[in-house]
Amino acid sequence: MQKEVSADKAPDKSSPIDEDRRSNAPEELDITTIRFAGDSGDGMQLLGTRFANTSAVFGKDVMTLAEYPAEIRAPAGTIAGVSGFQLSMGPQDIYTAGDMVDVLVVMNPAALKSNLEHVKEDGILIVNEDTFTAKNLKKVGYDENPLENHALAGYRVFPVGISRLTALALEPLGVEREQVNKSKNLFALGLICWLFNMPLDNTLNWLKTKFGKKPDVIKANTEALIAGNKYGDSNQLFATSYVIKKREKQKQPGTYRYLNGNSALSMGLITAANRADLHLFLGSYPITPASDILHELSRHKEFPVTTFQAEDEIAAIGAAIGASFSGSLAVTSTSGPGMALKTEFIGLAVSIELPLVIINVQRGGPSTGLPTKMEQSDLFQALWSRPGECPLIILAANSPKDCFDTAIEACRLTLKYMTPVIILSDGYIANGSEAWRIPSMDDLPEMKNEFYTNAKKFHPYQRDSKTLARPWAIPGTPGLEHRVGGLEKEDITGGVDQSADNHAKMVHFRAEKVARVVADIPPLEIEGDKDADLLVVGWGSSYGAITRAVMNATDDNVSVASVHLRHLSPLPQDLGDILKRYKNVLIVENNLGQLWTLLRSIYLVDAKLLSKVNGVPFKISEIESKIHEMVKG
Amino acid sequence: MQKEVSADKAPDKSSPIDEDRRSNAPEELDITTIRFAGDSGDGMQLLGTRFANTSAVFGKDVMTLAEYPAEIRAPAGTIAGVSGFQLSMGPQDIYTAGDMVDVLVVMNPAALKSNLEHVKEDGILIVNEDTFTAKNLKKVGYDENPLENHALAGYRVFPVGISRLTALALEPLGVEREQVNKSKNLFALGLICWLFNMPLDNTLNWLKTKFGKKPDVIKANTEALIAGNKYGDSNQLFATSYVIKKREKQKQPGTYRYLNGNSALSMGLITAANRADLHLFLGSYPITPASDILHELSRHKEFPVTTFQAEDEIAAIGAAIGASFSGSLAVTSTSGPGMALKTEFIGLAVSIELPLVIINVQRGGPSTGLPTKMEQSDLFQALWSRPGECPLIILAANSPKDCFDTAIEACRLTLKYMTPVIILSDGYIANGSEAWRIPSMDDLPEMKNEFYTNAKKFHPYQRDSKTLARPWAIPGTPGLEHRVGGLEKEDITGGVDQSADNHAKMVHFRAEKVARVVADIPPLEIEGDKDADLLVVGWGSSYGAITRAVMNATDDNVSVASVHLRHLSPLPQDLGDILKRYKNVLIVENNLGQLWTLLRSIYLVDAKLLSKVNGVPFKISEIESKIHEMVKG
Amino acid sequence: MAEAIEQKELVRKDYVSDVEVRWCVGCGDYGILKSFTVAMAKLQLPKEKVCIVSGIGCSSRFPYYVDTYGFHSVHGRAPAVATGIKLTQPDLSVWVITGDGDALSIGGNHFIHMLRRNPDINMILFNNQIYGLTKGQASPTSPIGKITKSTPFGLIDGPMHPLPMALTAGATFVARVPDTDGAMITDILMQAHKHKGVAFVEILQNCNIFNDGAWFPIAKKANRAENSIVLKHGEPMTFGADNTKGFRLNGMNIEVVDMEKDGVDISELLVHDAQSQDATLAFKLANLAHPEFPYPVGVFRQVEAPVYESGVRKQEHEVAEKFGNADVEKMLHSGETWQVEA
Amino acid sequence: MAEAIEQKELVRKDYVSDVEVRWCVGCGDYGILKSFTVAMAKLQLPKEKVCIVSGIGCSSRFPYYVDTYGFHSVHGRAPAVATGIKLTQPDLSVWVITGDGDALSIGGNHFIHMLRRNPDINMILFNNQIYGLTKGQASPTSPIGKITKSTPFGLIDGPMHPLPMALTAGATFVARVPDTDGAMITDILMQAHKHKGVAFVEILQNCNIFNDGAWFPIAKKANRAENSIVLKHGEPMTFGADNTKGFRLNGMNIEVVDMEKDGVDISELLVHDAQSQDATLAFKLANLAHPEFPYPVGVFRQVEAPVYESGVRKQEHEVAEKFGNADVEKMLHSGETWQVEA
Ligand SMILES: Cc1ncc(C[n+]2csc(CCOP(=O)(O)OP(=O)(O)O)c2C)c(N)n1
Ligand SMILES: Cc1ncc(C[n+]2csc(CCOP(=O)(O)OP(=O)(O)O)c2C)c(N)n1
Ligand code: SF4
Ligand code: SF4
Ligand SMILES: [Mg+2]
Ligand SMILES: [Mg+2]
Repeated sequence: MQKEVSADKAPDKSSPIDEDRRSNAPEELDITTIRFAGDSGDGMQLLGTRFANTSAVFGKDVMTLAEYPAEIRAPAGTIAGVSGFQLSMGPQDIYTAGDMVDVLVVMNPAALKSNLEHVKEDGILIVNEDTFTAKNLKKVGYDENPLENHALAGYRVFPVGISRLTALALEPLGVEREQVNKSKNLFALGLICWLFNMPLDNTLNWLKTKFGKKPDVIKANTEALIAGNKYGDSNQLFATSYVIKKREKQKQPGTYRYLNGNSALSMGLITAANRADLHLFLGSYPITPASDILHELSRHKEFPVTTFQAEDEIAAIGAAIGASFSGSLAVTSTSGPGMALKTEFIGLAVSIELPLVIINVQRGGPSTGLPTKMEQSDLFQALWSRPGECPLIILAANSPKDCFDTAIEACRLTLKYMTPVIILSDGYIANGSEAWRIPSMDDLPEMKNEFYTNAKKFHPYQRDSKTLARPWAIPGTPGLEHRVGGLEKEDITGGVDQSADNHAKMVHFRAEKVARVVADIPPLEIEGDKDADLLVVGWGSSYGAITRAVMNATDDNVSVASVHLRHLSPLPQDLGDILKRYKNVLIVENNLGQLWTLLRSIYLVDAKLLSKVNGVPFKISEIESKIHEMVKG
Repeated sequence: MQKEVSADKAPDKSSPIDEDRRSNAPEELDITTIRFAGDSGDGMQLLGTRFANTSAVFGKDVMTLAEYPAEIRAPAGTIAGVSGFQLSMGPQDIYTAGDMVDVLVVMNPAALKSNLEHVKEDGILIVNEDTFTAKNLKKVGYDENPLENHALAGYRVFPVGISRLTALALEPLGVEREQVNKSKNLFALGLICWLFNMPLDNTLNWLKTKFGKKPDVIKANTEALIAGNKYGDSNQLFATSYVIKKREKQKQPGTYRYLNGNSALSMGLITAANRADLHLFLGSYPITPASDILHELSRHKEFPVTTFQAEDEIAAIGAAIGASFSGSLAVTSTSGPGMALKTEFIGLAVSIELPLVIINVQRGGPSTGLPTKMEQSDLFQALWSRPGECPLIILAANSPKDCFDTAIEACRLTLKYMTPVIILSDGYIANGSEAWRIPSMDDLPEMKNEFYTNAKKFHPYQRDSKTLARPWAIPGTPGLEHRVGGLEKEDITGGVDQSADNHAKMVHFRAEKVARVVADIPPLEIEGDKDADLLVVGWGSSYGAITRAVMNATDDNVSVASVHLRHLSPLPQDLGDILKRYKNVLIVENNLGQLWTLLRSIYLVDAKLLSKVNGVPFKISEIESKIHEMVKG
Repeated sequence: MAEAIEQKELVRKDYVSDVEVRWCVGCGDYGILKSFTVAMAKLQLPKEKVCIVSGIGCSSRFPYYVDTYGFHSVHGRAPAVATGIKLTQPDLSVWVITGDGDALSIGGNHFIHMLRRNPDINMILFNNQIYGLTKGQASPTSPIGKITKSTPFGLIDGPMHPLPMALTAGATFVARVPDTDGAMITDILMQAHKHKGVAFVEILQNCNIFNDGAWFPIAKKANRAENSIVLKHGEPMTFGADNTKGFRLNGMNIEVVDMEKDGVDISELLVHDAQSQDATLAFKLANLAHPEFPYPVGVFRQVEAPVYESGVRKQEHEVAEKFGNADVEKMLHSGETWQVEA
Repeated sequence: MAEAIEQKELVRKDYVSDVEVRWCVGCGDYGILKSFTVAMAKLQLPKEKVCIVSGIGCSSRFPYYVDTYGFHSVHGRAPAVATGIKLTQPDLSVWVITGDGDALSIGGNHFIHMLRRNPDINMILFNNQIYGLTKGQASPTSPIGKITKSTPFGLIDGPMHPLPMALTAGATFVARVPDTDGAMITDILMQAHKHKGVAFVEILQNCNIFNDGAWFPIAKKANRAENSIVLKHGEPMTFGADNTKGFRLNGMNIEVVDMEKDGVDISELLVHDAQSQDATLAFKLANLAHPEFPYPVGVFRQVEAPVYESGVRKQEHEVAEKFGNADVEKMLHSGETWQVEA
């Protein structure tokens, strides 16, 4: 309940954790959640990413969440303009970016105001006090300076003159004010690295690579970083520094990197194409939060990857379909509004039965909605947006690193079954990051592909008896000249056929082909107590929160199990049996109950729904309390 | 089993119904099904429409089904080029265009070949024998002339030299061969009118109105018509003529007309706009089978109706939304592929909460599919195609004339609840026709509308406490200047708001608003035996077949009930209770089970599905046998 | 519709909404917004009679900041929405605000179709040669070779030229203006408003975050005199600090002359004719590129042509006159009917 | 990809598929189909190297009837599909077949974007000024006042002009030809094929069912000499039964002269230059309308410009050269990594 005094005056009573332990030995922490928040222009995403990266390289488990406004830059100093970055780190088993925050670093009053609700009781607030001017305070409706009244009672507050101190540190360099401003975040990074006893070297290296051609910038940023670090070291503000505990379970040996979902997806696609020996083709149109897939793939033209920034989402998928017809491994990436526009062409892709990967990085809807927030509300759309009976394969990625595996699986299935695959990711895992063990090529599934070439017995719609896939016969192949199109096709020949029986047959073929993918789905893994009464079911990015909630409940001796679905169309074969084994089923979704609707219909299971539709991922605690409620109830 | 001889030789044994009754008194028939089939260029749709119209005007109940190829004109004489028109007529209670055909009129071998399967045992075949040339026979794979071998044993065959006789009749007029060709169908019409003792006057009148400025054409067609009629009269080919029985139940008094679903829809929209005192605005882009709505409304500019043929379906709905924003009663009409393109804008319409009627005349899918065939496979799309949680109102029309009422209901609900309404029609009822009692204006629901004008207490997203509708405040109104858009809006003010709690609130408001429409849905009417064990549930154009099947089963002492849904989102409040009352529930749909999925999920009812996805409406008998099967167990 | 109560004189501030502006500090959009509201005030347009429609992009946030009716629609489709509005209420002053991505990439088709129909709508394109809102990808007006987030090794696609495209589509008013010249923006927007028929205005706009300086050679105050040429109807085409340089026709080509150095009399210079029915001159001017030529700004074309919504309304009235006015009963009873007696 | 086995000479019939043609008897499409296959045979294109992509419409049924690879895609979007094909297999001969509704209404945007990128794709637009397949609604090329099913009281919307639009979008090869002149179609399609870069060909096509005779004044054999003018690169522009009439430049305008009557020497006539980088002349010619002028047909423009797919491939190779070839392991290990030992 104490208010922390400013650093200049050495405080009597200032240990953030324990008043008695004012030693140099850092205190050990388990899972710790840190949030950086500031103006859109304050470089919070970079600060957060760098710190997360450092922690990861330093062997910690990390998971992050990026939150930024829908505008490039909302008015400076306003609530709307606040950009936030949260990360959770710990010795092991980090499944989410954390619920409540242990340490909040804020660059201005707006960031404080809009983020305070996320901070734990007694949590640490590191505040750039220089921005708490009358004008800034007024902008966000603070009548008094919260650093000076009792508004922050209950937190451990550390006001730091970040702006002033950065300026001081850079004075000798004679850089412009703008650069000082841009380096503030590195000061903060230096400070927080000190607080958590993290090294600076990898950031120093990164600065050199990133600003290779701008030595002035490297210098300024380096100075700011070091100044922040020294500031922690050299004054009495923080009585204690921290270290994250050593891990107990040995992490799987190997080479690790830290990466976000969009990068993981992009690399998965390149890897799959490379293994299948196919040219990777991306047809895309920029849209938040999917654009980075376009950016990332554009950087890898050497594979070769062709990236086609089309005039709109319709042309993007159209070009991808053309590319697939002629033999590329074709992909199109977008988010909700763009998916809406692709609807007609997706129908064509299903009808012509060619491989195609369609990526939807979900954001908040409907309409333009919440472009920079996450949501899981496009499952219905993936399943059923097309006119006509138009089934396809749907996969959902469940974490940043899982995006890699999901991309590989999508490519594998689309090539094997010759039908489009939709990948559902979302804004949380697309921009969220975690550490990832780089797989060896041997760990990855086989991905062979051979174009059809046998002119003697070629029929464009003659199906493989097992997969029902039709042959992939590409232009340039002598003797296989044929026509495809969106009118109903005659079985086997692929000619136009509008007759009743043939249409019925083809409708059923297309449905059956997708249904047969169940053969490729491994048995579901049940986590927690298999013999519990309650089963929690989720899909997509809620994986971490559900898993952790089930672990926590188990630790509390509450008996609960969970399964998480990667395959949403078709559903795994064993799902029905599993659902039947549990007295209660709880479905957890960031929507109004889309998987819930699907499972109730198929399995006639009276599942309950934990729904959250506010643009923010589930907290572990939200799921935990629901579990407790249901187990008690 | 007799083969009918050609007309020139008076046959010994030629009564089509009863060998002994060779009198002039026509035989009485109950429900009779007739099908006309010929080349796309043979004018079969016109022939059928005229005959149906005549029967209707003559007081019979009639229902029709149009079947034509996806091409303007497939190669003459081929199976693909056959155009068909079927009608069922009877004294009363005609619910469908009929299952099997009593009388088939064919203009060429292709039409015979592709339609014979529809003809009842011992049915009548009237065949234009002039077209049964070696060349034409070969085109469709007839090795021998079926008129000359035993291929048609089991039918009562009447070969008529329709081409030759038409030419003969028109010879005195000296018209061109092309006109002879074009008048053939009128010869056939004259003949069939004779056969069923229908008058010619209304066709004669129609010819005059239709070809007002072309006296030659009137003359030629008139001659052909009369010649066909006389041909029936003056020779011994048909031993009997027929009349449809007198009706037993008195038909509701009033003025009647005959019309198809697209016309009925169009008139419903005009009527609704007129009653609400609103300018009707249609934004559309041509597409089969919806184009006629655009054509029909374009003919009624006087109301005023503004029809905007946009550059594509996206612009069509975009313009409609703009029109709605500024105070028109706005409508957009299309079919599956066009619906796909409208998806993004429909999301916007839901988000900005303005009135809008969206018409989807369903055809066979997926993709371009079967443009000229019917299907009910766009229900999922209507419900769930949009990204995000994006609920709206969905209605389905169940017969040609019901399209009128559905249009009125759609306009009423969209104005009352300020949210878009999707109307689902389909190719069967859009082009199918029946007799319709023209309602008096007093029969129609109230449809008042007042724009909001009170500048003192205006908040764009302040909701009516009952309907949750927001005010409709249109540009031009002083003091109500405000902005709308697709980003999430702040409750009450309508300003942009990306915050978590507000988004959750708005998502729930939008859902709740649609849910509240249940208050406007009248109790469901259960047909058949309310206390049966089996309930048949349907929606849309299967109404007639289901109703008739239930009637037939009841006549056979099979106990069965049915309900038919007009409101698909939200579902009627009493549906759940009704479903629970029946041991077995059967859902009948022209898709793979879309309503079935929905009802199973919501009500956890283990309903069975009768599915048909071949582009053709249900036959009464198909439903009947399923009922028998289920009742037997 | 309620009629406006007698208005007191409106000042610029009256057109400014209370929504906080959310563009980056230094963005060219600020100046355009200001000049726009100045134009509104100069025209004394009743606020309720103005409707601003936009797509999606930084530029498309514009309607929120103006205190009139506004519609932030979906990406690229503002022309369609605006057309629906204009057809319903022909007497509104309807403005489409759009960006180079919004208008020319995803919205290219609606753009040309609106222009060909010639409704009395004013379309203002903020051309910053980049996708601003999505943080810096190539747009259809980005130059070949441009390095952006989506073209890290340089753009390959040839650019689209908004002015020639607008002229070809049939725009009856076509203008261009740099974002640095507020007075000229106001003036041209006022002309656009007064023009009966569709008006297309391209504003060369600076995105100082993702494409800073793209137009500086032309639009920076210090460069304007030498690197741009202001077109004025009926006047000879001159430019340069002292207006001593100009355009002369040579065969079918335009050439730059220095009147002093080349000894050319002003009478030999091309005289701008924005009102000629033949669009050749406007088209040629619209195709001139910097640095080969000073970049033309001002009004390229302004011609009379039938206005779309007037034609639509006229036809509706004519039909009503010819076939009788709205009568639902009559419509329902048209065609063949029959009576069933009680 | 398997290489073609040594081919025997191909004849026209080899390019005809066994699918029955489903156009109305008398439709202009038949002639175009024939001339197309003649061109194929003259060019001796290996059948497997040809890919025809279409949208939806009567015209878009075309691919079914040619025995090469074919793709009947969705309405208006064939250019996108074709671009994807060309980017994957640059050495295919890719043809887009489209109608006036398909290319200019719903597909207008893809049309102009394909042209601006300049891939080596040939686009043939069958312009019958009507929607054929949907049975007779107005199209963007239907003239004002036209009565159609969707405009029973006459069309109000101003038309789109395909050739000026193609030129403005940046097409490097632009031509027009009537459906009645089979030899000319074949010739121009062959030129289109040989042109490196995008080729746009408008064919004036008769829809004898819903818009019979729309082009008769220009395209009927008897009218061609007087009412059309055949453009030939490097030759003076003459027309008329005896080629005694021609075009002369007057200021920036084109005027018709009768060499005999007006006493004009052939040397005074405009000489066609399809290869000039400046598109003014092509643009002016493309804007000439019948009956004020004879309608120009032939090749309006043919210029060299960087080909899209070549640029794309070149960049891919350059990147590979600069940064090393495809190495998945290397990519996965790029950036900061760390080791966890066993
Ligand atoms: C259907 C759809 N696709 C993509 C986007 C993402 N998006 C928003 S604005 C924009 C481009 C903005 O560029 P421009 O129109 O030039 O406007 P600026 O931001 O530069 O003013 C894109 C691609 C979207 N909102 N909707
Ligand atoms: C998305 C979509 N909208 C509408 C249609 C219906 N449609 C098919 S072809 C066509 C227009 C055909 O006109 P055009 O391109 O001129 O070709 P033509 O038939 O005249 O050769 C239309 C509107 C469709 N198939 N798909
Ligand atoms: S990103 Fe560019 S265009 Fe957008 S607001 Fe910032 S400076 Fe302006
Ligand atoms: S409708 Fe017209 S364009 Fe189509 S096939 Fe028939 S004649 Fe040809
Ligand atoms: Mg831009
Ligand atoms: Mg056409």
